[in-house]
Amino acid sequence: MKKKQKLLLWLSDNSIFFLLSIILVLAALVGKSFYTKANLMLLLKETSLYGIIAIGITFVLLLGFTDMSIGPQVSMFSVIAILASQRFGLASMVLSCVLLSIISGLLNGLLVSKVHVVPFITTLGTMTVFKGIALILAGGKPIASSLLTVYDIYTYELLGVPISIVVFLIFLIIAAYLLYFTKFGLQVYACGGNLESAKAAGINTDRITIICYLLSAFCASCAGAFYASRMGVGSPVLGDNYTLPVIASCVIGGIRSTGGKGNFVKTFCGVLFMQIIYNLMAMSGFDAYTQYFVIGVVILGVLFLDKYTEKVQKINLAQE
Amino acid sequence: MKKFLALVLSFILLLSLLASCSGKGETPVTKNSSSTVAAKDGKKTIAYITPDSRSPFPVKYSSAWKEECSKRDWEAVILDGAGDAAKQLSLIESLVAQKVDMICVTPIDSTAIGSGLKIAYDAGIPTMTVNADCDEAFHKYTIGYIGTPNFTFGYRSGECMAEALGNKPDKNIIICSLHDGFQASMDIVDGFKQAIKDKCGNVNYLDEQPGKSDKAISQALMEDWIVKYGDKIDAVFGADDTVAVGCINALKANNMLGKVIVVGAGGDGDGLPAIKNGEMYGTTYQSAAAEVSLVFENIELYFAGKPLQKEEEWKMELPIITKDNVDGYEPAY
Amino acid sequence: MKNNQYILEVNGVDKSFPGVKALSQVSLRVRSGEVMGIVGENGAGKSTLIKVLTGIHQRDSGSVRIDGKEVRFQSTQDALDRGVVCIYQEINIVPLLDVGKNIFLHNLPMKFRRLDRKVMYQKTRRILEDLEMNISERELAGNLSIAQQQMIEIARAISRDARIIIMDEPTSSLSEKEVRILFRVIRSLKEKGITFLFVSHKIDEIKEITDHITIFRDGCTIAELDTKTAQVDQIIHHMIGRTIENYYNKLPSIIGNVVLKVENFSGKRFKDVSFEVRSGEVLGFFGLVGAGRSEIMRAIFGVDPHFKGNVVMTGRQINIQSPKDAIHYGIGLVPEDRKHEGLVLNLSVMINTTMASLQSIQYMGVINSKKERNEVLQYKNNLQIKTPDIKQLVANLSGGNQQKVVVAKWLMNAPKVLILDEPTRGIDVGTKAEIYSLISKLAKLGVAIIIVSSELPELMGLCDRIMTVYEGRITGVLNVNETTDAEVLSYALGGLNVR
Amino acid sequence: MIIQKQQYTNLHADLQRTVPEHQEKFTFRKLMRTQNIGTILILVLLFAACSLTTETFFKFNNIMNITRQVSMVGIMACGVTFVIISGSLDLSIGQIYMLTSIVACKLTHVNILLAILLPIAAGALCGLLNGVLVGYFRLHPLITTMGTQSIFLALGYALSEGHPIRAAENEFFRQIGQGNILGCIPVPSLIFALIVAFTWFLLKKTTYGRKVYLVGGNPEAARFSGFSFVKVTMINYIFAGALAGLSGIVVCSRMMSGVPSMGTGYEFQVMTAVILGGVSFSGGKGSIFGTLIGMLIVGVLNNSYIQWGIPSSVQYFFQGVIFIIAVVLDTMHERKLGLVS
Repeated sequence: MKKKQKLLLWLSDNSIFFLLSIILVLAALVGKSFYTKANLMLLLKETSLYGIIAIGITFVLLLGFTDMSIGPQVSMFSVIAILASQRFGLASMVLSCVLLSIISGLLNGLLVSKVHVVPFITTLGTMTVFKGIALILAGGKPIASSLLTVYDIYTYELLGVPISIVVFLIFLIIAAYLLYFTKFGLQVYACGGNLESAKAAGINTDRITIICYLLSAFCASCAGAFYASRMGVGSPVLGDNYTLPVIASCVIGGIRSTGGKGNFVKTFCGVLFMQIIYNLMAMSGFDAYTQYFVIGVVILGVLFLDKYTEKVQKINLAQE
Repeated sequence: MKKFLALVLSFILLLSLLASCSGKGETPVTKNSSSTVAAKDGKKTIAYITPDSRSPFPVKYSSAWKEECSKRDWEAVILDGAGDAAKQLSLIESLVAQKVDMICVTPIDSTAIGSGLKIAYDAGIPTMTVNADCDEAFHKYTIGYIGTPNFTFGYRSGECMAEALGNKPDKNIIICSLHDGFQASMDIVDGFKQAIKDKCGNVNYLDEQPGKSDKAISQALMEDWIVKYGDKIDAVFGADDTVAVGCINALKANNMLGKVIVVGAGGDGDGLPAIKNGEMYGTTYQSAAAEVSLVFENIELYFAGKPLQKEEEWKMELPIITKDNVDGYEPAY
Repeated sequence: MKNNQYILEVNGVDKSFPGVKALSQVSLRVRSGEVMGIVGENGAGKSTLIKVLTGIHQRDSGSVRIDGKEVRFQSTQDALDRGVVCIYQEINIVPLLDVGKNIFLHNLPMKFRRLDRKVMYQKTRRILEDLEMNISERELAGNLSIAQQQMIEIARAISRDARIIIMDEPTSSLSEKEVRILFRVIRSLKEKGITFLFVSHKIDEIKEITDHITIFRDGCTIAELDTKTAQVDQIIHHMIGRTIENYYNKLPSIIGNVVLKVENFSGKRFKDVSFEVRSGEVLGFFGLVGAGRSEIMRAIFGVDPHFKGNVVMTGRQINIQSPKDAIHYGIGLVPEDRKHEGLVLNLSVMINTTMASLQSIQYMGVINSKKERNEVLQYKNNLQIKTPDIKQLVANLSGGNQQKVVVAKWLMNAPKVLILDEPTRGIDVGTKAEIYSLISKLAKLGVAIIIVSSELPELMGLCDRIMTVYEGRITGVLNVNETTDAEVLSYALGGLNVR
Repeated sequence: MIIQKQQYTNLHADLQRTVPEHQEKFTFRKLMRTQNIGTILILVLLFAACSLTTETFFKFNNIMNITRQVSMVGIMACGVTFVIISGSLDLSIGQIYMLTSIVACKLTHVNILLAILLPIAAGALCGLLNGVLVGYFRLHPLITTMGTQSIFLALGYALSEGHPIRAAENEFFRQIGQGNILGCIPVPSLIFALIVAFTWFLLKKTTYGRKVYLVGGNPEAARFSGFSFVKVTMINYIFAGALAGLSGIVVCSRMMSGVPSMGTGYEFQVMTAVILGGVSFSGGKGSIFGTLIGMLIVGVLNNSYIQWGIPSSVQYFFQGVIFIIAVVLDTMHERKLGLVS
């Protein structure tokens, strides 16, 4: 009996897996050419780009914080990448981004941890700042790269697997390792679960906070570089509409927005789920507004399911 | 333990997906095989990727697209770029995956679209840029371009403005552009400036701010400009009629309409009435329907295996609308 | 271990915050392996001293020596390194992590830079066995009882091989039985040479567990007494500077007719509860923590749902679906958890006081701020709520005063029945006395009062009747004048003869 | 037996030592203690800077322009203030505004009275949806309103088929957005002022406003005092929606047309204003006065861009920095006063 309950609990805790399987089945019925190699490949590539951003923000969400500035960071770094590539050649694209991501990460991290500004508010402010910087750097319009090799980064393939997917997987593994096997990971969970007691337990919560924001900035910068290399253009408005979808995918995946609960498998599944929805939308041939409608309804539906499973969980806990 | 199980599970899922894609699709089909695709049945699927279905012109464009398709009973697939250059790329890729017969796209960014066009080319699916063109570098991937470049579009409005200014230099002009960071907006403004430069010589631009194709915003801007520059302002250019009319509202409220020349672009249901009752001097008329039908003529030519029309053949004239000829036109959208 | 050697010496420590001088010339000396009791009213400087000792605050002057070596902690980490650990009143565990992780949060056993779960859980097992706790090391800490969670903290302290353990109000949320366990653990650790600073308001516990007692008042150490010789009233005298004549001053009150009658009431954690309270009567509910006492009250007040049974108020049956109804019928509940259920911490004293009785100070939904202000001021003066200004945030008040605000909130509502759930938890002796007298005065007024408490003396002192609750059932109804502590306890531990 | 209220109050009459209520004197220190002094200072500084550096700024009609320009977003901000104080969030407000303005435009062709009443109802309806989802079902506010946002967007398209909708000519209706009272005070500003006054009264002086604060500050404690989180949250969302509807009407009559593209990004403007007003997302803090200040800062900023001819790309940076400075000032100030628990 107890065992059964435990299982049920676990299942209800991981509702995203059901969602995923359901949508995969649906896809087979709806999407004419969903299960074609090309399409699945495309799906994975999309997932990988969004996923890289999601990995970063997951750290922040696990702390129970949020990062509204993630999208503008992506666009800012896409611009920086192009500028760098023109100045110092291809290699500097990723390099410069990663280096500069330290600054943006620190800005968020310090404001939240040391100045104690509410994370949502902080990042809402930095969001505007980053967008401004992007626009200033780009001179108000998308800037194209002069060298044609700029595409090479994105189109490069490792054993027939596009590099973006490889990078994404590597990030995923590293992140999962960090979270599951290292002290840092546990401390992140601790802070997310209850910041005060984590502090009392002698954890340097400020340090953890800053590191998490650095990680999210780092991932944003990598994504930015990839986008830049994919388009050969640095666009200062590219990421404006990425923030909320990415956060949504994480929450849908089962990262508890109040922190302390969730893992990267869930993040991955969440992002994959959303991407499948978008992909199906693209194939469905609905008009733009029908698509908006469907996506809105899907998001709400998923939230409902989460709520429901939460209830199941509570009941079980009560019974135990 | 369970967490680990989950880890393993999802990795299996992931690997299976990867495995199914390894080798990346089938071998590239050569271009002429598109005719064989055509041969498989008469019914063609023509896809169009909009720049952003949230603004009126693309919407008009897509509805025209649907009509043209239904005329030929072809299937129309209309996808929304949602103002995101990267999304346009992935849309192209997914269209490639669906193996449509032809992909037409209005690039949000002339360079960014390139890699997408290349992918379609490699997959042997013909692409065509409509309304706005991609960079020279990528022309080799497309079967051609039909449309009215934003630059020319702006240029025509510029000419209209110049005419209104009597081709005199040293006028004070204010520009109300569309969106920050979008190429289309920039091109229109650049075209406009170019025309003014050619016709009037050097003029003095007081200010240039984005109206975000939102009347409320452009009106607020104009109000501030009036306060700031007052009677200095000789003319205002709105990068589309919506913002132009926004500016007109502000001018009207400060009864400066007579003194300031306003020129818009697009010739939509806001602009034409304003011209009729003499509030707006003129605008450039861009007809979605005409352009789309032209596009489809060329698509047919392509499927018939004939070369597309040369630019000078289809050269779309962008009529300038002023009080004199306004009655001859229906609102473009 | 030489017993005359002092492990901790505090000499003439001063600490002042902008406006207040929290500590002045505080000194105390503790021998290793002894339990030093620290008592004093709230705001007497106990917690400040703790913060200084654990490195949260830095002292302005004076010296702190450990093993005769001068130390100055810059952070909690420093203190931990020197083996000084504090277990605070608020439980500091991470509910979403399991027991093992909670215990080893700070010094995780690593094996080549990887978290070594195997070792961690082994160690945890061992420690838990030492503490005679039979819980799984993989259980989520959130699912444990408060007492168990506290044990986890002690376990954490042990795992840090702490030498000085400071306990701030450790027993405030423990039931009698659990307190026993805690004390046994303390004694056994004492044998191992671990030193304790035991901060508490409960004099009897202090008497029982400590070797010496240091008494604080207004930021100074008033006296150090030897527990064996010290007398309770002597201690209290030192603490509050005045002697409280009869601690629970129970006033004779006229017990009228039945006000609240509950008939075979059943809910999630309790079954077939029936009792009645008369006007002017003080009814006590005694039982172990988690016996279902609070749950019963919550259900009566309409916070939790009840499955069956009915509530009769002054003769006519009422149906309470939500606290709103309860308030409407003139029932008030001073909840167990002040901070989360009683108060809105970051709002002002005034707003908190009037929040349950907005009806009385409004006209057509518009608040009469003058009236509000005056009423609140009245209560502030009457209940001696110590705050510079009624616009002050409740968060900045001491525990005792916060509790007074909660009480004031209900008094304003002129309740016929007032339920108090653990009314004196974590409150200093002085305020306790005030609240006690308040209660009996209310009774005298003719209010029917229900007190839920795990402090038997308190109930024996205040109540007319005591009901014992065991595993969600009423196991006994005892008349205070004809019963003994022992009898009540036996019923509370499940003795079964219900009248 | 009946117990007189007096008896409760005089319980402790015996040990009554009246604690002196310290005098409320107006001093500079007291001034510095007032909340969101940081934002007020910034507003004053901005204002002074503009007035001194440009001769065109400090003119009556320019100030009137500013008030008119902020009125539409400001009306929404007043509603959202309630939502955020009670601990929730509304990202869909911009789309509600768009949707209702389109509804208004369409209705002008039917009947002016309807065109004024129905959009407010429609806004309230949208608010109801949010309220039910967040309040009753306790869904996550950020994600939920993000979902409803795209739903409302879709509805906007469905209504307008993506084309601009023109309003029918009607002098009275035109007055709402374009008219002036006494020939100098714009009607939108007036409406905004009225709404500010009304909401301020609602929040500060009525029991409902009190409930909003209490529920936001600590839902559990509020429940123990007989207030329901669900009810308050739902009413808040409905109220915010209705106000969005009102500002939808104003903008419709100001522009005499509505486009589905116009709502986008407004939610951030609204939130900027409200946050500058000093709400904290932990709930229970904030005020209409603060929101007004925040709104004015935004307005003066936008005006100053033109006054100083700042290129648009720099504006974002500028605004972001100002925003962060203001917020940091507030936070530090509050910590100093011990207003944060």
